[in-house]
Amino acid sequence: MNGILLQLFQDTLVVLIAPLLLGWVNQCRAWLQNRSGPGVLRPYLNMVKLFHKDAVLAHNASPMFRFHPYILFACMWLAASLVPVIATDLPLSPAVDVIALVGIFALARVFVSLAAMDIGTSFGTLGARREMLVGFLAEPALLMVFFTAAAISHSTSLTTIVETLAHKQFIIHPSLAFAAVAFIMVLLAENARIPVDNPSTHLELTMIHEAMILEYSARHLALIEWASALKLLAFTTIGFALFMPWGIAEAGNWGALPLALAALFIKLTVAGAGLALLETISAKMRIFRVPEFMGTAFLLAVLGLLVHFLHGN
Amino acid sequence: MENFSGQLINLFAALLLLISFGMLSQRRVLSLINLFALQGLMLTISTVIVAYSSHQHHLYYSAALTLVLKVIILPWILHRLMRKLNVKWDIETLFNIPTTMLVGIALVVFAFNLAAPISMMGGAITKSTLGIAMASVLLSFLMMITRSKAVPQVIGFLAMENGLFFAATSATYGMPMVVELGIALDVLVGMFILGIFFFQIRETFDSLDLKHMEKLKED
Amino acid sequence: MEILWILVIPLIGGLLLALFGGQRFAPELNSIMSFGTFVASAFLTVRVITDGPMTALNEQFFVDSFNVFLVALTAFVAFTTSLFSRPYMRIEQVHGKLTINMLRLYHSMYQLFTFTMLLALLTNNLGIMWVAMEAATLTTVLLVSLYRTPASLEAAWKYFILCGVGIAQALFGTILLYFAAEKVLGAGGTALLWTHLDAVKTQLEPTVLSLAFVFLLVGYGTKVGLAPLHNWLPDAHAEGPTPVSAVLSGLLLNVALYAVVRSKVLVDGALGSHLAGNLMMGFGLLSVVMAAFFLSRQKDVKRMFAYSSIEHMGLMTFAFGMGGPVATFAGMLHMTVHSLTKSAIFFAVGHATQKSGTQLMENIRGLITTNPTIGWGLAIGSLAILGMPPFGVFASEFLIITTAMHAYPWTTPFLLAALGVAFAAIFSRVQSMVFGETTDERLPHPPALVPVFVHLGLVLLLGLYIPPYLADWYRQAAALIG
Amino acid sequence: MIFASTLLPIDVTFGVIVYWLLLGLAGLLLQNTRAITQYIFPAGALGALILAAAALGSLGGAVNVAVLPLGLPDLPFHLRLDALSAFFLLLLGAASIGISLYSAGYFRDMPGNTLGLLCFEYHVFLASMALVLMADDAYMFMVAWETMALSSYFLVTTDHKVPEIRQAGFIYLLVAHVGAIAILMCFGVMQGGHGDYTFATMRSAHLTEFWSSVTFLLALFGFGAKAGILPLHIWLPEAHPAAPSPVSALMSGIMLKTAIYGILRVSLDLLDAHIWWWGVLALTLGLITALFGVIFAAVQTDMKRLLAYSSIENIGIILVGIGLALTFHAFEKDALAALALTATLYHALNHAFMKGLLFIGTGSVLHATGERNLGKLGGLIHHMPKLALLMLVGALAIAGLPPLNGFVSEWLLLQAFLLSPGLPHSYLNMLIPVAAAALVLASALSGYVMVKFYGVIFLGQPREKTLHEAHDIGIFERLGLTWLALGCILLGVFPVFVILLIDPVTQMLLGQTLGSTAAQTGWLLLTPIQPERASYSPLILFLIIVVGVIFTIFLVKKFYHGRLRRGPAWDCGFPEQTARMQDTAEGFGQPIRQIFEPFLGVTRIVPSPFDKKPHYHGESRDRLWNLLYLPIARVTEKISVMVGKLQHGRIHVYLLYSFVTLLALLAFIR
Repeated sequence: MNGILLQLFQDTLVVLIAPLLLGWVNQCRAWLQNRSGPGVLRPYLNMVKLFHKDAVLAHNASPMFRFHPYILFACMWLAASLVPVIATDLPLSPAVDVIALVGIFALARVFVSLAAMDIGTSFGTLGARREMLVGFLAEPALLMVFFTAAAISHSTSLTTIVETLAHKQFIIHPSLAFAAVAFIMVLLAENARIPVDNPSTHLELTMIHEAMILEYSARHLALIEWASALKLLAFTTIGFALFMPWGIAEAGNWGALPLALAALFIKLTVAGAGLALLETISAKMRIFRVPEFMGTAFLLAVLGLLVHFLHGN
Repeated sequence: MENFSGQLINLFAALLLLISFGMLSQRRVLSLINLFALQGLMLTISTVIVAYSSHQHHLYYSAALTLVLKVIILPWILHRLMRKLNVKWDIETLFNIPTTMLVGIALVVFAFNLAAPISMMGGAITKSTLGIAMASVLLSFLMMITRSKAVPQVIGFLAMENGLFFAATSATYGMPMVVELGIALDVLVGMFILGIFFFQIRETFDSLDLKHMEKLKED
Repeated sequence: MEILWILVIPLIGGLLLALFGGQRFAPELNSIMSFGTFVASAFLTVRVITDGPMTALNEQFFVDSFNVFLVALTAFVAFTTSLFSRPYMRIEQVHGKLTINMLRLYHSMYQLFTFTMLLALLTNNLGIMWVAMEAATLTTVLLVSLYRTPASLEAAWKYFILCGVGIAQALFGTILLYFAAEKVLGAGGTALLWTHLDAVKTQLEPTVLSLAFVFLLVGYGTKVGLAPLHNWLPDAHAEGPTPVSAVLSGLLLNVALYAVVRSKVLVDGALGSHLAGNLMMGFGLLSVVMAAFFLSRQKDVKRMFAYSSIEHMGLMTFAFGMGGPVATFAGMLHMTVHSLTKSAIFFAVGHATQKSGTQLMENIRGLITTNPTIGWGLAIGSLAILGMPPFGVFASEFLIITTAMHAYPWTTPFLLAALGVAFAAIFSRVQSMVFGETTDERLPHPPALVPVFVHLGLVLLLGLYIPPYLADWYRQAAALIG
Repeated sequence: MIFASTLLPIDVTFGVIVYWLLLGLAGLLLQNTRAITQYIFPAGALGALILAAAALGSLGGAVNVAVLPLGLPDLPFHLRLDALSAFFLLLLGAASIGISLYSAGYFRDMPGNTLGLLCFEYHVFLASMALVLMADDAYMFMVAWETMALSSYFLVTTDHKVPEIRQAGFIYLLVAHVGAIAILMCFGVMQGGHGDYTFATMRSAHLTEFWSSVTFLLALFGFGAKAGILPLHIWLPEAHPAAPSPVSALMSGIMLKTAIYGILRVSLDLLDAHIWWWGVLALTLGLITALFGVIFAAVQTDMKRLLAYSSIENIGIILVGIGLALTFHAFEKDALAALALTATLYHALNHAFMKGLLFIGTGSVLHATGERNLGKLGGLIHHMPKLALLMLVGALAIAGLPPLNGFVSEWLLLQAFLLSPGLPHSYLNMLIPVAAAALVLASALSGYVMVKFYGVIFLGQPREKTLHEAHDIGIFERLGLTWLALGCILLGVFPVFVILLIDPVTQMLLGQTLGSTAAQTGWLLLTPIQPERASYSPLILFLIIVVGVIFTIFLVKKFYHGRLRRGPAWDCGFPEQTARMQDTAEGFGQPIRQIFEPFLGVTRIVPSPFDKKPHYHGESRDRLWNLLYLPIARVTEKISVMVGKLQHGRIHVYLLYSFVTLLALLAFIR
């Protein structure tokens, strides 16, 4: 019962704070670039605006195109609500382990790309192609990162991983270092961040994610924006769960919840700032450098796993 | 008496072998035929001696058969063919007779070695004959290989039959009569067919040279 | 009694056809005579099944389960081939390839050829067997040279000389055998009788017999078409009339192999070693491999299937060489199915070549569209001969290969390679002959393909179900041969 | 037939086989298009249904055997229906229901005589596959095996007037035949001698380690040739596209699995020795095959070739599973082996459904548009919505996305990998994570491939004007496709039941089962080992997503005014959009081609800037063709030239041969 309550709480929580994180990152970036910035709440305002506009669909848009935003949103929401953000006893988490989580991201990605190809514009297909290009390398890398953690905790269920890493006696896992680097690279790529993608331009040479959603407007666009905010949140919280799981409340430990909540906000603030910093100091790379970038991430992750086995036996 | 006839047989055997060598080196077709007839005669005589010394009466028949077939009929047919095809005087070029001879001698040695253990167990008169028979068979074989024209090749073939007959008579006192008759019949029919062939080959290739018959091959 | 009939009917047939061979009814007469022979052989078969092995005419003739099935097979294929040759030779005549006299020669020689083969199979006297083999050569020489074309003459000449010489070696082998035998059985007629020899084979002098076997193997092996003695075979098959190719491939080679196997039995008995078997295995393997590589560069369809015959004879020789109940069984089964299939293929090929007027394979296309029966006949026949189940050839190859893998593993890579190459070679060509587009029109007259499908039907049957009595023959024969 | 008085499952299955043969004959005799499509193919589907039901019933039941009075004298045909055969029979039946139904619609306008023949071959093909699965002696097995190859060859060459198709058929049958000889030899090693070829004796034959390995390698070669394992895959991308689509579906979906069946039968059932490097070999081969297949699939432009390469990939994944199972089994970790084997069989079953669905789907596309080239398709979702929906299921499933079936098997396989540490070999422990990584890479790439496949065919603007006439599928096609799509969904959503189905097989082969643990927390949650270690519930996942979508829609409907306008595509304001501006298949595959250029022999024709009619052409060819097959062909050619020289034409030379042979033999025996 409590579990279910907690689950519902987390669901609403993630949906609500996701745009905030996005706004915070953008704000930090603006500050780092000596701009005053749009303010932390800008994403909310954007969505409100979009929800008041009329939706425009291309003539040859198929049902696929119309349904995709909802599917995307649902997937990302599910993903974000599965990660143990503040507590580990989530009734849903047994249903979906880390592999399935990666599967959900993949599902979302495939739908994004398909929807992008639906109108049949040059930009749409271009975006879809690039998205899949990034994805087919990011996905295994992410999975390998998870495998490293799973190999440490002998489990692929995220909650168990968190419990092992957070609450067993503290050990330094060199493998996790590799995994962490790889994970950050994946995070940048998956969330269309510099150096892989630049969310703030519509420049043909560079854009990936934006190219795919060019044709969307109003409510659909709003949902997509929201979904990507959720995705960012999900990835950040996954990062916390794997590499700094401290403060997450154990099952049934209600007293720890406020503490965990506070911990979460602190972590998010730091992480957002860090992300912004990363984006500022690194430059956007050519699209054909991206495979090398992702390949490096993939190799690092595999290396992490190998290192673990090396020490494990 | 026994060993005397044995020596006689050996003598004729030696002659037989000698004749095979002669055929091996003979250029002129006509003399080749004569040599063949002569070989047949040697065969006949040796057969008669074997028959006499071993009291195998049916060998007289086979001797007669040999006489009729190999000394009279076949040479006669060949002579007529020669005339009809007027290749009577034609001479064929053999490659390097000395080499052929050397190979022939090597063959004889080989044959004798092969036959030696068998000759040991053979009867009194078959001491060396089997080896000689084998040798002459191989020599005829060699002759067929070296001949470039149709007729001499056939003569080589017939000479081989001589060698076989000699083996049959001298080594084993002759095959059963029915078999010998059958063999003789085959040889005769074969000869006729060959005769027909000569004419057909002649009219198709207007020559009996075998180098015209090298069309069928893998290319 | 039946034995007499089996021999007399074709003999009379030969004489009659020598007289009337040119008449309009000659082909029918030919078929009738062959049919008579077949009936007689059928009676003989039944008799042997009921009473078991027997000898006749004071032991001059001898029938056991080994040669009786060959007799039946020979008579049967000779009969179906005569059925096939009836329309085929007519068309050849219409095309002006044959004169009346040639036709007369053809028919009478056909009967005599049958006679000689049956004689070679039935006689108990190894000498007579030799005589019959030689006679078979003579008759077929005339058949091969039937068309009188330069090519056919050349083929016939090579055939005559090579086989004549080979056979001469066989005679020498027979003489040596007799030489060894009379030491045991005494001089006179009985010393060449197979039954007697078989009885005393253990006492025969080993050195002589090993010597004799070499001569016999080289001699009869030439006629079997074992590499490297095979050179006459493709020429003779390609240049002779197609029915003759069919009987050469289907029957004569079998008879020659029969002779080899008979002598192997004696030699094995005398030597008590596996020498003969090893020699045969070597020759068989060599033939299979060489034939496979010859196959892959053929242009002439009949030549190609001639090489495939070499390959299969090699396989049989290999099987008999291995010995043992399974392999020998497989060898005999392979004899049967190969004769049936190969003759069927030659029937189909005959019509195909007649239709498109050439034996060159690149000029034969799209048989299935122009003439489905020929096309399917050729396609199915080729697949059968290539060892595709559920046809009988596969059954025997299955037994041979598995036994080889079990007993002589080192041979199997060669077999694998050879069979693969042969498959690629034959199938690629047959496929392009059977399938594809074509310009030439349908055959004006209906082809006589009943024999083809009868044969293939039998082969199919043998692949799925071997009748018990047939299996029993094979088993008894395998026991005889060991 | 020696059958028990009561009707055993084996009677039913064998009855179905006979029934199929009769149907085929009926079709051959009728030669009437309407009758064949309306009655015979649906009847065949009915047979398939019965077969599947019987197999399902016999799974986990007693082994039953039968002996037919056919075959070789000492070797009548032995039939056996045990768990392994039952499972694959189930696969065969279940998948062919859909395909046969589909065929009933697909062939509706084929001329009667051709169709009669095709119907015959089709049903013989089905029957022979079933016989392969039921055979219990080497001869029966080989007969069925080669009949399968032969019938499928004739099916492939149905349109024999096209030279490429003839070529494809030839290569296919050649490879199949060579493989078959290898299998024959493998049985030859295992046989008891004296013509005893029953599998029973082979089980009891205890071979030395060396001979067991020889057997295993021969089996891997022979069955690998049929399954399309590298480097014997060469025929597959040629033959599958050449065949009519339902046949491609049968070959890809089912026939390849008979090869898998053969490998399992030999390596886990007939052979009793187990050596660890077998598994490693299979694992490595599998990974190479999987990556190769998916990379080539990504650069294909012909939709059926693309699917064929994707089949190669999936066979690779299945082989990886087998390899893992063998390795574990060799180290007596049978619980893990059971997990890996379950994943393998599960994936085989899934692939039968997914690939069957996709192949017949391409058939409908082909039927409607007459196009196989992706570059000329597009936008079909507007003209063939039903097909598009059903194909979407297949595409998502084969891309390995939750909650569909493709994901479950890969999930299980990855679990097996994750649990593998603790093998006595440290090298293996190093190898395994790398292998897992490669596997994951392959499955991620398959997502790329499927987006390309589906997006280019169904989405975007039609690339050709003719596509506007494309008509949607008829009732029979819809039935067939729906059946298979349904299979994909159900297999994906109820994994526990499927695993319970597979249990008897693992029980038989390894003496271990997964079901007891998998179902320990009820059918809703799939837990291969313990709940806290790993668990997955596709149903819940599915429901959550659905609920999420509905909830979102509801909210949006509630708070949004819902005004909607249609307009031209914006595309950054670029005015005239044409269909030519969207990616072609080449365009979409271009990044992959760029990244993996070393592996694929790429030939490009790039226009110069001054071309009047610039034309770009890029083609990726299989390097192995040049590296392996052509050399073999050349060597054969060389040898045959040399051998041909022997046939010199001069009679003297021939005489010399005989002479030398004679002398040599004389010298030899001397």
